[in-house]
Amino acid sequence: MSDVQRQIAERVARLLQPGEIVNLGIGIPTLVADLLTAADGVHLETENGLLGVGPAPDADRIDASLVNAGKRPVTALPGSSYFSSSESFGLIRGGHVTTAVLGALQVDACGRVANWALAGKPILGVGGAMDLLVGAQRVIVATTHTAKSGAPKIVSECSCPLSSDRPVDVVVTEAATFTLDDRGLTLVEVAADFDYAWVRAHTEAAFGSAEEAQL
Amino acid sequence: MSDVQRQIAERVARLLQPGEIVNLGIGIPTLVADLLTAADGVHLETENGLLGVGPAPDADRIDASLVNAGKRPVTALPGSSYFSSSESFGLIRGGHVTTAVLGALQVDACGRVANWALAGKPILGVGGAMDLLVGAQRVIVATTHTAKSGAPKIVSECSCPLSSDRPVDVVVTEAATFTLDDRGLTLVEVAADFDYAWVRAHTEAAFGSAEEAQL
Amino acid sequence: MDPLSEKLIDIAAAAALVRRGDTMLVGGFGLVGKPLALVEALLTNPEATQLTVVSNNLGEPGEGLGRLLLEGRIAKAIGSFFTSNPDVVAAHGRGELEVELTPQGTLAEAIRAGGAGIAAFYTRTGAGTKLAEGRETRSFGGLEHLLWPAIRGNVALIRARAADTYGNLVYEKTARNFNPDMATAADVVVAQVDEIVPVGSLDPEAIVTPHLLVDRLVLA
Amino acid sequence: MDPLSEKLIDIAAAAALVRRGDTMLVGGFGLVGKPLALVEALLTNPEATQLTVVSNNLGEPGEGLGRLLLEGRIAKAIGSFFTSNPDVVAAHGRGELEVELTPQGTLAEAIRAGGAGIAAFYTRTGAGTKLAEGRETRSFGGLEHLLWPAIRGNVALIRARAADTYGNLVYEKTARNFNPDMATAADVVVAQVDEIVPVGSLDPEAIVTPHLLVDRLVLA
Repeated sequence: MSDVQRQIAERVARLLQPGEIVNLGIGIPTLVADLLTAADGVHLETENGLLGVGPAPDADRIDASLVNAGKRPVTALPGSSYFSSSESFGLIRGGHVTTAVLGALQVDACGRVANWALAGKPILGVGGAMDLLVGAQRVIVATTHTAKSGAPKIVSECSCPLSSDRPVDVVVTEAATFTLDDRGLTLVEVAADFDYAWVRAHTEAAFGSAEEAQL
Repeated sequence: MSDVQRQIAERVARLLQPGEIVNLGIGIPTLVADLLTAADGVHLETENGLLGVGPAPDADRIDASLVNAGKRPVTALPGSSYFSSSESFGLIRGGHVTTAVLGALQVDACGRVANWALAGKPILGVGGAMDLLVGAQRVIVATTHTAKSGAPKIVSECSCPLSSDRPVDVVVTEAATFTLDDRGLTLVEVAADFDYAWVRAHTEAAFGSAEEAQL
Repeated sequence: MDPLSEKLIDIAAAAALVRRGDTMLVGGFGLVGKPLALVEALLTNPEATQLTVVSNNLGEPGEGLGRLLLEGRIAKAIGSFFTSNPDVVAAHGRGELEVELTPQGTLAEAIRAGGAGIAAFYTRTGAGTKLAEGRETRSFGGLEHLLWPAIRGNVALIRARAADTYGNLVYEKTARNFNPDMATAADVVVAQVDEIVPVGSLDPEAIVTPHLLVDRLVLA
Repeated sequence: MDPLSEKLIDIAAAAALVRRGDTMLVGGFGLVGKPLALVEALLTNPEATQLTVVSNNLGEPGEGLGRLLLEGRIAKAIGSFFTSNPDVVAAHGRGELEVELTPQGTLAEAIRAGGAGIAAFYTRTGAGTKLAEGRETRSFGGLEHLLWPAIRGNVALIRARAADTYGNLVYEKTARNFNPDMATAADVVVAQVDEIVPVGSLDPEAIVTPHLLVDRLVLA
């Protein structure tokens, strides 16, 4: 994992509370798993049918019947359980997952996320992201602050198709953490290596700031 | 069980084929269980969550956690399995039960059954009968030919509330067996102690007769 | 952190979770799989009143939910079969108890839907009967179906055979019935269990209710 | 009568159950829990063509359903994630493959509905997105929901770890996935299993798919 990815994953991990049921999406969110220990008391759930996801196995202990939603080998911790796809998504849509951590192509000013399809391309994959977006009690987006092109990913309006009409709750990048409420985005933290001006310059969407409120 | 009840149950048992999944309703249908042996190859299912219902246990072997839909103690045979109520009725509504045997207050000329409520009384119980009526591949009604009052139970139109808009497939009484198709009731068998005239006189609904067709 | 320290509570604390006017899901089929200790503990909580109870039956006369009924705690019952308790028939006759009769399979499906984020569903069951009166209908494949809304509760009282210390549950034979469905469909889920075993001692392939659904455990 | 004698068939007989134009449900998540032997046996049945395949994915390039696709047997795919197989993207681009993209949870729920006698259901998933286009919507609790119809197949090919001789099934870890749902939702259900054990040797509390759902068993 790159330094930027690790920084984002670390910031997300700090937001998780003991006892939470957490679903980690593909990409940066998956990296959060490696930062958690049993002492954190977080239970990882994967939508292909397992509660109690453990760390990746050693190469010689891979079980072909035990994978996560990214189809990567995982282990199962004591106290884990398996379920069918309809049961698994019943748990997700029914609000029984405390926190979903998802990647994003873009997030708009209302906190709506686009994370499944590029603008103008044929749409041939969606997976479980839409279910997690409507069902999880809290959704944290974990994403780089800008695309590889340098373009902002937190934008006024998404050019990529939206994944849900439900706004997410938190957006975490390597530079900043935003929360969302009815008024839209609020900047609540700027990372050590960045400053407000950098965040302002690299964020297209309007946002308020807890700091501003104090000024 | 009375002789009449036994006669009805015996006639129903003869209609069951090896390999069938059979649900037996409360009342006369339950008696069919006692007439089946392992050699019949019939699997009994009960909607409170068990496939593989066995005979009633001896009094000293009753298990309070093992009952049928009539809340009577039963046993579970080898190869049985348990399921939740939503799973059980998914199996029933989804067409996975081959035959349901149900009691009836009345059956109308189209084969629609009334078996849950008396005319003009408050309706406070329905149970699983309506689910079985829409879901079972075949429904056999097992009922006395007339009510205790002597009134016919196979009538032109039910005075009691209907349990479903789906016609049943077979009606078995102590006197006769009727089948149903788009043309309505057809008398296909008269029991040894009865004759066509008796059946005619005690059946209010119009019916055709396989015998008549041959005359 | 020992997860058990959070979930395991005594029966009085469990009873105190039910509040005036709550919709309460109660597992069991008749008295089989009924969380009787939890239900009867509600008698000691005067706030457990004006309840809407969702349960297949309302107990037997003077037992379980039947006792709550006799104490005037239940305002409305949603279930499939109330005729087996004459006290229910009588209370309804006196206008003291509202009853919403639901076919057994539709009851189970509506509770499952409530727990699975399904707002409503179309079922054949009940089409063309008195239970269809006032309900929206729609034809699928030429057959009339009823639209049925999901059911959820403020609290669910369920019964299981055993829990592990995380709260994973397994059941006992036909005492399973409505319990796993109700475990999904309430804001607070309390499970009465016969036994609590260490994490890791239940077969992960055989756990019926995963621990994320269970908020509180009572050993009784 | 030995029930096994009816249900156990060889793989060629299983492949022959699929007919031209069938809708075929295929279990598995990627290749995990995929009945690969059954799928690849279809290559020997020329009638297994013009298929509509309902499966979360369409295999990997040249493996499983991916092979059927390359042989031109699949006319339409209903599933949630096809981008992992570039052959699917290419076939769709050439207009040779119709694709109906369904969110993974909605796919699972629609199959369950198909097997449980639920004609259609309302879900929040997909509301306000491109997948809502052309779909009926309705508001519940102030939130837009999509009406989604049930899915059924002519045949389902599933994979389980073990069957008993009645056809009761248990699965292996996350290889369970769509298999139990698909076992409920097709006219003919064929299970590829690693092992067949005597009736009575599976725990009745741990059987996931009861035998009434399973029509044919293939040991492979």
